[in-house]
Amino acid sequence: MDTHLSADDLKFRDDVRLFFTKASPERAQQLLKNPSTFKQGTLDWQKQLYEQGWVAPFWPTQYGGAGWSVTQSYIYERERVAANAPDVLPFGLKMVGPVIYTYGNEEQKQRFLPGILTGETWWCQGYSEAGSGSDLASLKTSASKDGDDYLVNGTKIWTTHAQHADWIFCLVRTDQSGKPQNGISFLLIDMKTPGITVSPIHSINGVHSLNEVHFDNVRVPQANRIGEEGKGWTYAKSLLAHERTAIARVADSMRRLEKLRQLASRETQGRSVMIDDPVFHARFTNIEVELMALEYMELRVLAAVANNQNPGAESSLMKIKGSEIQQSLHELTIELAGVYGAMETTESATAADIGHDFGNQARQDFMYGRAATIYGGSNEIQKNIIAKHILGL
Amino acid sequence: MDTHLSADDLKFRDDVRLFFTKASPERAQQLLKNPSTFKQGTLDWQKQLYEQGWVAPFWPTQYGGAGWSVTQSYIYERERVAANAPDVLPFGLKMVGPVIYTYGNEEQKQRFLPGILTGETWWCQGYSEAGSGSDLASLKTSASKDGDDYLVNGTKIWTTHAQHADWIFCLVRTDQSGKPQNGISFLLIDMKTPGITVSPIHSINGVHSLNEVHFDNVRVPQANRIGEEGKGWTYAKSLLAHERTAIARVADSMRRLEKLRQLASRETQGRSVMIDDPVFHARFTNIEVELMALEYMELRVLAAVANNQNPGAESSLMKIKGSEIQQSLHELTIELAGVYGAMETTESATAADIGHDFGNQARQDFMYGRAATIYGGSNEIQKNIIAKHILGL
Amino acid sequence: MNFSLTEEQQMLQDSAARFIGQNYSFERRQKDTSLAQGFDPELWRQIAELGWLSVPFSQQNGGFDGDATDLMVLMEQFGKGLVALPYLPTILLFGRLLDLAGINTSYSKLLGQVIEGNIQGSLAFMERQARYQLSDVKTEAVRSEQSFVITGEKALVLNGPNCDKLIVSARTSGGQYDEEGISLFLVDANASGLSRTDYRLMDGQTVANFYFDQVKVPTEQLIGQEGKGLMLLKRVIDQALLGTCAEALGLMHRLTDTTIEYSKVRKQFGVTIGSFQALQHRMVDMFTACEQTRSLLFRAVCSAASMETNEHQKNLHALKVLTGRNGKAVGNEAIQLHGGMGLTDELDVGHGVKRLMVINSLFGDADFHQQKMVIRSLEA
Amino acid sequence: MNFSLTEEQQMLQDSAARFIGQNYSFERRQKDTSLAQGFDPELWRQIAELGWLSVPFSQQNGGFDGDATDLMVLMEQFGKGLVALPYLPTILLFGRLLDLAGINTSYSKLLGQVIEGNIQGSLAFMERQARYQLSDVKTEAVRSEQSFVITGEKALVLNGPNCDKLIVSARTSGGQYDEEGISLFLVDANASGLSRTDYRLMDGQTVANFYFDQVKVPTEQLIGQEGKGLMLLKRVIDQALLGTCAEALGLMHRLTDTTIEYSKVRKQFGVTIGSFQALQHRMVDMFTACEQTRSLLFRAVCSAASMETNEHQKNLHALKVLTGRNGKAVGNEAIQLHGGMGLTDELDVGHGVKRLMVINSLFGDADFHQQKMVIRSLEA
Repeated sequence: MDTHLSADDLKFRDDVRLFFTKASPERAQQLLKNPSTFKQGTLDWQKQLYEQGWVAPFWPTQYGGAGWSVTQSYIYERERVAANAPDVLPFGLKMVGPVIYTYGNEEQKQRFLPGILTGETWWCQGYSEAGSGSDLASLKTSASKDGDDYLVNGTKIWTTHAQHADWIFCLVRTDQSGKPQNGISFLLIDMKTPGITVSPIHSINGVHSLNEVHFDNVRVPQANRIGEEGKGWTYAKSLLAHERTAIARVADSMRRLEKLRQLASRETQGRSVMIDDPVFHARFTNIEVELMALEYMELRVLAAVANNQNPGAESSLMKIKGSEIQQSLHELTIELAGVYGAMETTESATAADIGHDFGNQARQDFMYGRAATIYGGSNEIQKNIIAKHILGL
Repeated sequence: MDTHLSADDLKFRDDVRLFFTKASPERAQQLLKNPSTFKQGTLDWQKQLYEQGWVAPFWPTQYGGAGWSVTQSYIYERERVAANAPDVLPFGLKMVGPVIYTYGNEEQKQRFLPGILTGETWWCQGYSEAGSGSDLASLKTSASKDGDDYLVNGTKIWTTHAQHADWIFCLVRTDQSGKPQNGISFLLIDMKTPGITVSPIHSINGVHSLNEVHFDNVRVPQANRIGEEGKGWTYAKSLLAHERTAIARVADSMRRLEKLRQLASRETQGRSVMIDDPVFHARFTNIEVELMALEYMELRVLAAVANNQNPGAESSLMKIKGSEIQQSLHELTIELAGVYGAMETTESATAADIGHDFGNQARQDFMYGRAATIYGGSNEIQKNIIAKHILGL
Repeated sequence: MNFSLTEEQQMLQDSAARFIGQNYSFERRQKDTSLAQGFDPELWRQIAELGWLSVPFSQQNGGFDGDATDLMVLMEQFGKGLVALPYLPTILLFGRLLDLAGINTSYSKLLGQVIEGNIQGSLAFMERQARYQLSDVKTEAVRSEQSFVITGEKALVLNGPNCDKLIVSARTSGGQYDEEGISLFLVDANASGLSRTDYRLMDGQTVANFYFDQVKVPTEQLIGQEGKGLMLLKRVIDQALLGTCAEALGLMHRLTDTTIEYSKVRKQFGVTIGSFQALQHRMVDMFTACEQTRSLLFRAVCSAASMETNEHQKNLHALKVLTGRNGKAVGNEAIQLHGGMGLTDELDVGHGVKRLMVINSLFGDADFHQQKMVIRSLEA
Repeated sequence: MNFSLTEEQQMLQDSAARFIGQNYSFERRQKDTSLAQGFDPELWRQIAELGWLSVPFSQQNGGFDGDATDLMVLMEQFGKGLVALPYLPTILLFGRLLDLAGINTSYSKLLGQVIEGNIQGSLAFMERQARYQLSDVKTEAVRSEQSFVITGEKALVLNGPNCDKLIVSARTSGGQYDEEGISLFLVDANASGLSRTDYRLMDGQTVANFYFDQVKVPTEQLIGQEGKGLMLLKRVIDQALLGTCAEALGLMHRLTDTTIEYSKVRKQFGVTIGSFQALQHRMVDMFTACEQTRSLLFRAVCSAASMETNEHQKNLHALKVLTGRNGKAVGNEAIQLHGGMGLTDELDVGHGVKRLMVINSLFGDADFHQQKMVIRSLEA
């Protein structure tokens, strides 16, 4: 039992490190922070990765993947986060891409995969609906046959970056009868199609990244349906386990923990600094211990995957712990900021003007982070899954 | 809004204090600690209270109660605990007594109440059964009519001090048909009746106070039934709210907290003592804060009772918080004792021999204290009650 | 032993509940907080007419002479109504400090205008490095002839952008951390040498950092004794703390009730989510958190008559600890049980949570007060 | 990166699981712990024949040269089986200390007997006032000619009543709290001047307080360097800590599985209690606690090869913290979900909980190791 890296892996790690130092991720992060430059920053960064051949390493090589081992993917992810380099947007590369190359036909692969890799096509996800949150299968957006097309009607919600998107992949109901899961199909829809309107949802952290997408008799060629009609649920579900493991965001939390340690070593309390406050430090190590465990929980899952075992319900466990840890980090950070944790910066009152350089970010992270225990299947749902599928209750 | 005591109340408090200083409760506590002298100690102590007229102050005056106000009862309880004086056993004085004078007939009152007050009759409670814990109404012990008698068959469990008892009050099933609650009757049974056998249950703290009581065709005169047949459930239930409020044991926890503070001020850790350990003290104050709140929660309930309002579901809340606080006190105390918290004293190895004067007690309290969240309606049941009756869920 | 309200208090509660219920919907809050001031001055005038601005002030200053219970009653309704008004900065901090500073005709005149709702005030007591320590003051006031000259920066001044006058804590002697040597000054918002940066807190209220560059203040605007300002400051903040905890309790109740109601209508898997036992038990925990906090609030209110006593101080610390912890728990659960909707700006839930978080950070958070409590008990 | 067992390790696990499953029912434990020694010497001889006593020892001393993984595998099975045997005191503490003390023919001979199961040993390292601090040693050893004279009291000596020989930590120089000046001595249980009080811990194992009244020990029974005993002691205890955490994990799994199984058969209100969602989620938490602890155990095992490194030390602290906290949580829930039955002596649940509590207090509890972790990170 060991976690040693082979000589090749070490070599690979050095290559990755070198790449990220050259890629100057700071600049990318700056562009991403600002809503007005967000899209450009995303595309620039993706371009760099694409040219390096690392934009979708986990894809099969014949479609442009890098053919990395599980360990290599793990190393890459660690180095990326350590370098504070942005992740790619998941919707094209991690969500619809794999669905297309796994379940799509030749023509669909030819048509859509290249644009996903280059970033030329910006994708968003149309799964959730107001009425169906945890109960996704109850979705109502309908697609009724009309000649060679479908007519799509309904409203999708929580659609991230829909305002930038060229295409949306949707779960729609093509059959009202029978078990809800069985009547669902997987459609690719051009956002420029008449009848689509996007309306923003403003989050409590003051940021606009979520949207509602309304479909009013939107005409979609049946050729844009992935696989069989009524099988959409199966296609979408096959990705969820991977998604949950990713949602744990272990490496990201490790970086945040270190950042928090630095901030607390600087934030004064009378003559001393907060990191020397025994109660604060106890709360800090509570998180650290949990994270040390989660780090190895992830390694165990990866090792299982490497041995071609399915992560399965363990991924639910990682999602629960990972999101809990993210939130306790946000909480401790905002509390470290004290009343400054409530401040909102503006052009006329920047962090520098106000004299506090992490309060505003801590507030945004805390608020946005509340979603971690909700999306990707709420933690309550994950517990139900574990109870049923692991504990047999 | 205030918690001032009237001059009369203050006078009353001094009287109570004086009584308890004279009554030398330490001696009583000594006798109660040792199983061989437990019964004698119980009876002696009850005799003292009886002679003072304080053995059942909460009873109606015509049956021997003291006619105290809610505030007086509260003051009495605080002073009793502050003096570390034992409480009376509840089974006769707090449980069956009230049932008898509320729902019993004249003859039953004449026959049973005096013995309860003097302690001449030792009562135990026959409610729970192996099959019916939280679901008490599902009890199976049956009483079938046979001439002027009932024939009782079945087994009661968790019967405290049954090995000392002269009489037992039981909930038995007199009707198998219909809603389970409706077929239950309230019987008083002489423990000397042929067909009754008592077998001990040994607890994980090594103490024997619980028993199983088996009934094999036990003949009980119908005259020993309280009130109507099939109404037993109602009679028993009318007491539960009061029981739950009592189970909170606020005053007792306050005394334990102070004791813990003293122990922690003495227990060394290197050059300092544990109470100066910031993390330990934080855990200590966590409990203290909760207890400060519970103390006023109790006052609020008492004030409500004083205004002839029914404590009702608030008592469930007190039961939950009270038992949680008891357990966190036990936990922190046993952890303060370190490895000594695991020690078991014997005649040949007393606390003095071993050199640790609270480890053994801490262990027993911790183990026995696990029951606090289980008996009197488990905390899970209390939460169901609140959800249903207060939150309307 | 008595926890029921007097007739007067009951009337105050009812009228507050009624007025807020009728005039202050969540949409109203959204509208008001979008205004430059972060609240609606018209509403301020209305509650002045209702007499609410006079509640905590002494009779000698034209106040209602309300006690801790009166304050609790009113503040809890502000919380329940999610009301955005500068009652804390202008009344409980600025006004009460003048009120407690002793008989002084000019203060009385000023307070008269405060009570009429014509003046907005602020108390500038926080500094960047001080975290929650009131005695950590770097801002200096140097005496020169008939005035003091103040230099330094005060941060997070509540209502700062709106205030006509502010009271500032500055050091007239001693070192940065000394409890002695802190003095309080009444300053005009437009005094020369005084500039500020305006911004908002997440609950929509406006705040400012004030920069004092050689601001001249006549000696008669020194409040109380020179160098003895901390004690007065502490007394004012102790009372404000009690009031804001009452507001926090109102917010916790609102969030709990909203969540329970939502769980009764929100359906998933064909049933209301309120029918799931795991969620039921968690809503019971929310309810318990409210009741527990109320109990401790009552406790602190009952000891408030004897403010300086060790007992009341301990009760206040405990109250802030529990309000902070329970407030966090209730807020997080309210969002979680509302799911994605709880994270949208259009629902009141998130706004209640943000206000609750601001309150819990003001005057020291739970951990801070727990440690104060520890120190106190070790001294005792 | 690899978390699977070698063939050898897999064999050890299987044979341990099989042997314990076939020979060690809960009734057997009840019978064994009721014996004077607190275990069955016959069973000890059997596992000696199985070679289990040799697992952690170096080849040069006739051991199996097992690594951290081997130890984990075996100890976890002891936990799952709720096995009452003095493996910790005799093998992991007494034996391993001799094993690590360096090449020494007399130690090798002694270890030979230990491995054959003919000798019981103890390590007397705790003192009444020391709480969890190994360096807090008052017992003194004074050199006189060719021997040391030991005076003082050692408390809570595991297996004390059964041991033929014990190793004691005593001070040969320095003050009570100094890390320097602690020496280790091999002492015969029947040495003159040595007396003891025997008692039991709640898990049924026997312990003793030893009183050293001028006990003469020949200088050749000084283990390692004079005054340098603490380092050796720490290394032995670090490894024992890892082993007992593996046992704790076994216990946690047993308690979790038992509870889940019970919830599937125990009926209330006409349905199994396992069908109540609130209880389901709590059993999920129990399961999560086990998996979390296993992950940290693996982490510590993977770093065990480089014992003295900061990384391994930190992993050990973290492991003890999490095992302590999760062990408590799992134990309490196991009892709670079993209801009254969980509190009876006749069910194994309470016994598992008690063993778990003993382990969690040994070598420092969760709070103690968390503070060690804090100190380490502040130094780093």
